[in-house]
Amino acid sequence: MTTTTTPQTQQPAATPRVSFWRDEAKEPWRRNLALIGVLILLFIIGAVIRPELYGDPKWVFDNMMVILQQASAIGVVTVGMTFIIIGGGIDLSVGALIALAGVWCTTVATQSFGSAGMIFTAVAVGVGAGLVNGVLIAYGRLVPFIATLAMLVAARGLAARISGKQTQVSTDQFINSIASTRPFGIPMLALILVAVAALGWVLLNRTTFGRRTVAIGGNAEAARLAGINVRRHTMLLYALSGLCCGIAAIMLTSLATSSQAAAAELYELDAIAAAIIGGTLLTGGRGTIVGSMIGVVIFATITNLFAITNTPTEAQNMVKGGIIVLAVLIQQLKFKSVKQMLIRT
Amino acid sequence: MTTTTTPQTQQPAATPRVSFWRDEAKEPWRRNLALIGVLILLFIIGAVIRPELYGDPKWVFDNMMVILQQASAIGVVTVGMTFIIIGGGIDLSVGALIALAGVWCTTVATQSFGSAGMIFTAVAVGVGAGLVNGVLIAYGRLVPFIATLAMLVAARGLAARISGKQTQVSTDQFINSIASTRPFGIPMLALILVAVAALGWVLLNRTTFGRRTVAIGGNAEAARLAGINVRRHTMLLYALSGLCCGIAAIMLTSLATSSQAAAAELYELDAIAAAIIGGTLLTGGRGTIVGSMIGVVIFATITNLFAITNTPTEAQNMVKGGIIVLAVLIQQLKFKSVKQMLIRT
Amino acid sequence: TSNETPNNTQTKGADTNNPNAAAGKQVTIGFSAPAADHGWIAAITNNAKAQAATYKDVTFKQVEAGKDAAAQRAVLETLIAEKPDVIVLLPHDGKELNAFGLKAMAAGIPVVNLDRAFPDALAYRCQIKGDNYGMGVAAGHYIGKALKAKNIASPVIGEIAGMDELELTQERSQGFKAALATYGFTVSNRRAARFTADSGQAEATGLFQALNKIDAVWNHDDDQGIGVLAAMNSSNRKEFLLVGGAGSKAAIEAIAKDDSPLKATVTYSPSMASSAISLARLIGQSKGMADLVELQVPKEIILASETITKENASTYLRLGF
Amino acid sequence: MTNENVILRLTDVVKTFPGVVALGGVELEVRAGEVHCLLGQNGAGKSTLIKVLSGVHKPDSGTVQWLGEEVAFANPQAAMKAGIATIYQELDLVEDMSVAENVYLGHEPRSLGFVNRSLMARNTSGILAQLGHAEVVPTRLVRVLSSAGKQLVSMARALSHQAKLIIMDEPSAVLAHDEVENLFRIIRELTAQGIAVVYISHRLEEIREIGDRVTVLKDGRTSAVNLPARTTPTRDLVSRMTGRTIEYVFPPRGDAQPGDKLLEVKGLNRSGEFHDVSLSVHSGEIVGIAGLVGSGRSELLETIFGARRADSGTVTMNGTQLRPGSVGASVKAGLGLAPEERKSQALMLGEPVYRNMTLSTFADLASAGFTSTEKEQAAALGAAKQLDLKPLDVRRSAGTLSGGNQQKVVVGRWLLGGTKLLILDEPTRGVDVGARAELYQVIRGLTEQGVGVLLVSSEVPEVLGLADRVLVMREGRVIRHTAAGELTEEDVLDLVMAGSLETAGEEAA
Ligand SMILES: Nc1ncnc2c1ncn2[C@@H]1O[C@H](COP(=O)(O)OP(=O)(O)OP(=O)(O)O)[C@@H](O)[C@H]1O
Ligand SMILES: Nc1ncnc2c1ncn2[C@@H]1O[C@H](COP(=O)(O)OP(=O)(O)OP(=O)(O)O)[C@@H](O)[C@H]1O
Ligand SMILES: [Mg+2]
Ligand SMILES: [Mg+2]
Repeated sequence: MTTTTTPQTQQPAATPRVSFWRDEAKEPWRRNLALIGVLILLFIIGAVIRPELYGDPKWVFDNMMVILQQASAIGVVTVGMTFIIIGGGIDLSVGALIALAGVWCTTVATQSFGSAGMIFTAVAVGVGAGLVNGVLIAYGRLVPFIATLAMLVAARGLAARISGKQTQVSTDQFINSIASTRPFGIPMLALILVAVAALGWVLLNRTTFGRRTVAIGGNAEAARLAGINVRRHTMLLYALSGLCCGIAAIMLTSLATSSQAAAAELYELDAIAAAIIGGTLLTGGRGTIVGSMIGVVIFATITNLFAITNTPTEAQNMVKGGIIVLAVLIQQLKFKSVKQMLIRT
Repeated sequence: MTTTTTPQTQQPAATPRVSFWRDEAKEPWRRNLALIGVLILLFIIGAVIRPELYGDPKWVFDNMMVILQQASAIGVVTVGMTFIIIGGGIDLSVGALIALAGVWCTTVATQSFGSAGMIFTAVAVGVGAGLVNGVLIAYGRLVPFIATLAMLVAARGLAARISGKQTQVSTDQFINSIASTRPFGIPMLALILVAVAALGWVLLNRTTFGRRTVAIGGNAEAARLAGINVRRHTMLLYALSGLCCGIAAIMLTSLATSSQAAAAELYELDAIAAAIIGGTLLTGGRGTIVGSMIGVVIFATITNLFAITNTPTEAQNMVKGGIIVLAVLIQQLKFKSVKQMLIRT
Repeated sequence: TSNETPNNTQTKGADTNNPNAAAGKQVTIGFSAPAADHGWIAAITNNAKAQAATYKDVTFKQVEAGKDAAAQRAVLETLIAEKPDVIVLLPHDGKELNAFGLKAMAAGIPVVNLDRAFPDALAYRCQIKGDNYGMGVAAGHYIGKALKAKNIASPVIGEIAGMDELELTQERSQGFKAALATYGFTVSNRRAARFTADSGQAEATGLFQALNKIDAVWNHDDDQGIGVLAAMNSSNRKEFLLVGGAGSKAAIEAIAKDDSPLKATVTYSPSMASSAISLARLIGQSKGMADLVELQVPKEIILASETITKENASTYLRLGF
Repeated sequence: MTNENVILRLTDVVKTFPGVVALGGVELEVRAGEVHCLLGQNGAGKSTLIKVLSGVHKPDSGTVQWLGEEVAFANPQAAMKAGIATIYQELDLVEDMSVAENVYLGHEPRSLGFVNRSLMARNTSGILAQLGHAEVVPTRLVRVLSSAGKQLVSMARALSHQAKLIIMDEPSAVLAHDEVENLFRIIRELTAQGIAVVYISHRLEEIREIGDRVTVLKDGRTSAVNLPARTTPTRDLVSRMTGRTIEYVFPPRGDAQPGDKLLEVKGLNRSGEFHDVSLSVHSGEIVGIAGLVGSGRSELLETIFGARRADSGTVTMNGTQLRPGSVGASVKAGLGLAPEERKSQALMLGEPVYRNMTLSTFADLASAGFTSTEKEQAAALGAAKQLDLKPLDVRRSAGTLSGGNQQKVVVGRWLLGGTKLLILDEPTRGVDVGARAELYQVIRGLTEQGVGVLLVSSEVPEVLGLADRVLVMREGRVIRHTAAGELTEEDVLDLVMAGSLETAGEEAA
């Protein structure tokens, strides 16, 4: 690349070679790097407070696996949530859908159909409820916030009715064993999360479905004028989120060997927060699966750190609030362009 | 369309007289009418199920007053929330701020300063925490969702620490008596709500503060280029919301003659939902105080109806979800222009 | 009540006549209970702490449980790794944490299961719990007898329950219903609050709107009862008989004073946490309960729900929280 | 008239919006291989008409015949499938997607269900090369492109469909002189292949250069058809559009000497945007800045106004230095900016016109913090009349106005209140001929009241005709500074393109 600037005036779109630190297309990478910095910071804090634990490499590996395992269900939900938010929506019903799918698949009747029947039920309930959300939003033209809030309330009610407000114990050996299986020393649930996230990444970045999601969230009118069926796509997005809830319900049931109507409380807030911390724009059109996953892992690591350092609950809350603010601020302070980005949002 | 009417083709500029049902400036009125229709529907449902109660005019009046009283704290918060959302933001911390202001003003130390001291403390805590939100969002450039979520978590933690996780009983006679006072047969708390809402209405519709709020929510960049100090105003908006939380904290303390860290649970969702049902655009720039207040009253009426009809909890949830969807759908089905509005959002 | 740190706790200090009082082998007790967001749970944690502090031979190791069963499971994993002698555990949900109990027992750590029961007997060494069903029964009998005494044929009875999604709430309501049924009475209106004063106020207000005249109300929880009393004051409804639940100090005092409709409360005492610590110590030291013939601590202890009335309030004031 | 090569025929098309008859009976006939120009004032219904054509709006009545068959496109996709591609007036791109993704949005090449990204990039490169911009990288995000770059992407999208008819709604509005030449080259290539083009522009000279036939719309009805584009006298065209006979004239410059120095800019710098710019504006004077798109003029204006913070340099107003980076201080000092991007930078589309107009003055019209709707509406109505806003109803929401009328609202904002120095960035973009003349009158009238004006326009005749003094910018530097009378359009074009022409020559060699 020579120094002449002339072609720029002639050709307004010319690309000067830009460094990694200034290239706008690399901005998500830079954010993710900053988030990984936050993770390292959390690790260091842990190591300072409990050096005897963090000094043991086996424990450290083991602890990482525990973190991944604990992050798995919420992680799967966050994959769906990332799609929803990128597509310009919001889904407040995810926690309730997990609870509903969970109690539905652990009713005595369903359990009698065996593991496959349970998994099928959970997924079907999730997708079905997600479709209801999608139809209300895309065709009923409800604001996503209201439609999914209504679903939240209704699904928790239905879950309470189905479960008779009792915790339902899963007697299915296969389902219960998922959480305790550790192929190659890695928890099965963590592997499922990685698989779902990888599929999500491909879907978002390499398929028309993903590209259309970005287009609808970025400029719904442009997408419509370009011939995209915005309504149908929006509906499918909520079904996808419901699917993720169904999968997460199985994972959570396996972890707790049971389900209840009050399960997965406030998962919606955690999932949304993880996605936003991971760089997803709440107004739609921008976001990455990788960022969201790092966001989820940060939250799980914070919880883990609290357990390890035995922080009292009320202090946990205060510290957690601080860390959330810090994580976002760090991304901003380091990289000027990120800052500009946020002004505009 | 028949043969052309000359004046129209000649002067498209002239305003053809449009009926109330088609005039776009009257759209908020039409929405509010639809919402009042929903209220009447709820009343009819009640009258059908418990005719003996609804047949008694004294009881009906009394019950309306009770509904207003129960709606009062959340109503005050919703006034603040309406400003925030119109200004293009969101405040997830309102419930937590009520709890924080409530337990802070009912500590033994504060109660020793008497009623005025308690009221001052609650208001100061609310405004202070709101300012923190505002500074983080306006100057720290955090996304409102994240900043106020962090505040939610942190404020609940702080409230738990201050209260020692115990319910704190208010021994202040004046504060406790507010809720039981009924000048002219109207509950004091309802009067406070009406006063706050009226002030909010004036502030939004008749002052430069309100105009700036609408402008910033409608197009922040345009507001900035027109010379409005967008950052300072944004900060003030969150302080205003904090102020409303402080007032609501006093009201709730008076109602329950006590405070605790878990109080005002999920008020944020109710306030946001009431505002949206009342026609406030979640993306900012549009909304009315009257609509929000009707939204609040609808929610309180639903709760009241559940009590009167002895609906079990789980059925409550399902029905509530349905009513929320219905309320929004009714607004859309009746009035075509509303429909178009929502497509564009 | 005795004691320093968290004030207002229920403990039993060393009784010199008790052979178990003598200091024995040093015992480390791990303890976990859900995060306190209301009085009863806060009292549980405070009692456990205070009771442990009365023993010179006990090291108390509390871990915070976080906001749900999943979070509690995560901290318990770290607790096992630290190998305490005994674990006292009040789980978020007995069924959800059953697997943890099994794991700890398998690792050779005896578990004292506090209040919320593990369904699997292999998951605990000893279970000490309140009797939720019995609590409802006690409240039902008190109300039933009182109304029969007043000769009310078909009384209007209200119920303000706690968080409805918890099994314990369901059990309490079932007990209440069953006991009332023996008098031929039924609940006219049942509202579920959230164990907080503001929700208690809201639900009580709704109840008063629904029922023009009420003969008796059972409120499951004395903490939310603060709100119920506030609602009664502001809407001027005092025609009925109110029975509380759990047994808070304020409630017991009010009953003793007898100047409000609150005539009784049925206990569900957080003192069980203190007892659980005592039992854990004995298990850790392989001792039995001195008054029993058995050489070891029994497998299961269920507290009876007692009815506190004006007559016996003074004796119970000590156990109020 | 022969029917054989008529590919599109509209008969009596009517389309109404609540309170407005946007189209009140339109006829249009387009032949294969022609450039068919649509002329009409702001709000005449041009954009609405093409939205009907491209399936965005459904007509209330009337017929659309496409390739001899009556059609009713249910959605944009159907129109596209049938071979009608559209470049909309408001750029409809997704900012956070790449150039290639935007071009192929909705019809991505796929293999095995996955987007074939290399094929997509290759095809996009091909189309961009055909458009004369091979240097644009298909993987670049659209967000960072200039307006002209974005226009290019819209164009590439239209070309990526195998269209028989391409509709262009004011494509040249954001283009500079040389870019317009390039656009015309492409249009000629298209028509040579038998593709028809419907071309909308407010610049009559463009219509003369590229058009074949003209249809004129007035107040939602066809007022003239089948006019030859090259030969119909301007007077004729204008009178059919407006019902009056004004022409494209600039008001005469007053004799009055410019007054005191109002604005003084010294050594202003912002890295990567402009360098060492110094200029001054006196009261009663219009200073114009000419230059190519992307020469950094918008950034310069925004920096002077305080909307961006300068790296170095000072801005002085009336002798007092302005606080850098503070719009509020600038507005207080009497500056006003009508920005370039009306939708994203200037308008609250959901709010009524009068509130948009009083956005920077409502606080002054308020008493003790209480706003006055009456005063605001009266003030806004005055400005609206001055600018010939259509419809003349300041209570309508700004979003329902046509593009050109929205622009008038933006300019109108600074006619209210005590603006002493008005900064105008492309004030006539999308404004029709008649309104343009009125806008010029208004601007000139302001200077007679002592207001100074700093004007940026990509239309060189406008800068030369309106301004008293002219600055020419290239690559972020001021390269010429003289009185307007001393320059001709050719001089300016030579100046701004000199550098690039040289390099272009070198590259060709
Ligand atoms: N969505 C809408 N709602 C209400 N009125 C509308 C809407 N869209 C257009 N109009 C009205 O229809 C009329 C025609 O507008 P249109 O955009 O077609 O004009 P135009 O000829 O393209 O003008 P310009 O040259 O300014 O772009 C205008 O009066 C406009 O206000
Ligand atoms: N957000 C952005 N990010 C990166 N580059 C940008 C951005 N906005 C503008 N540019 C570049 O800055 C340069 C100056 O653009 P600018 O729009 O100021 O030119 P201009 O002279 O005002 O032209 P116009 O006539 O289009 O307004 C261009 O090369 C443009 O591509
Ligand atoms: Mg147009
Ligand atoms: Mg520009």
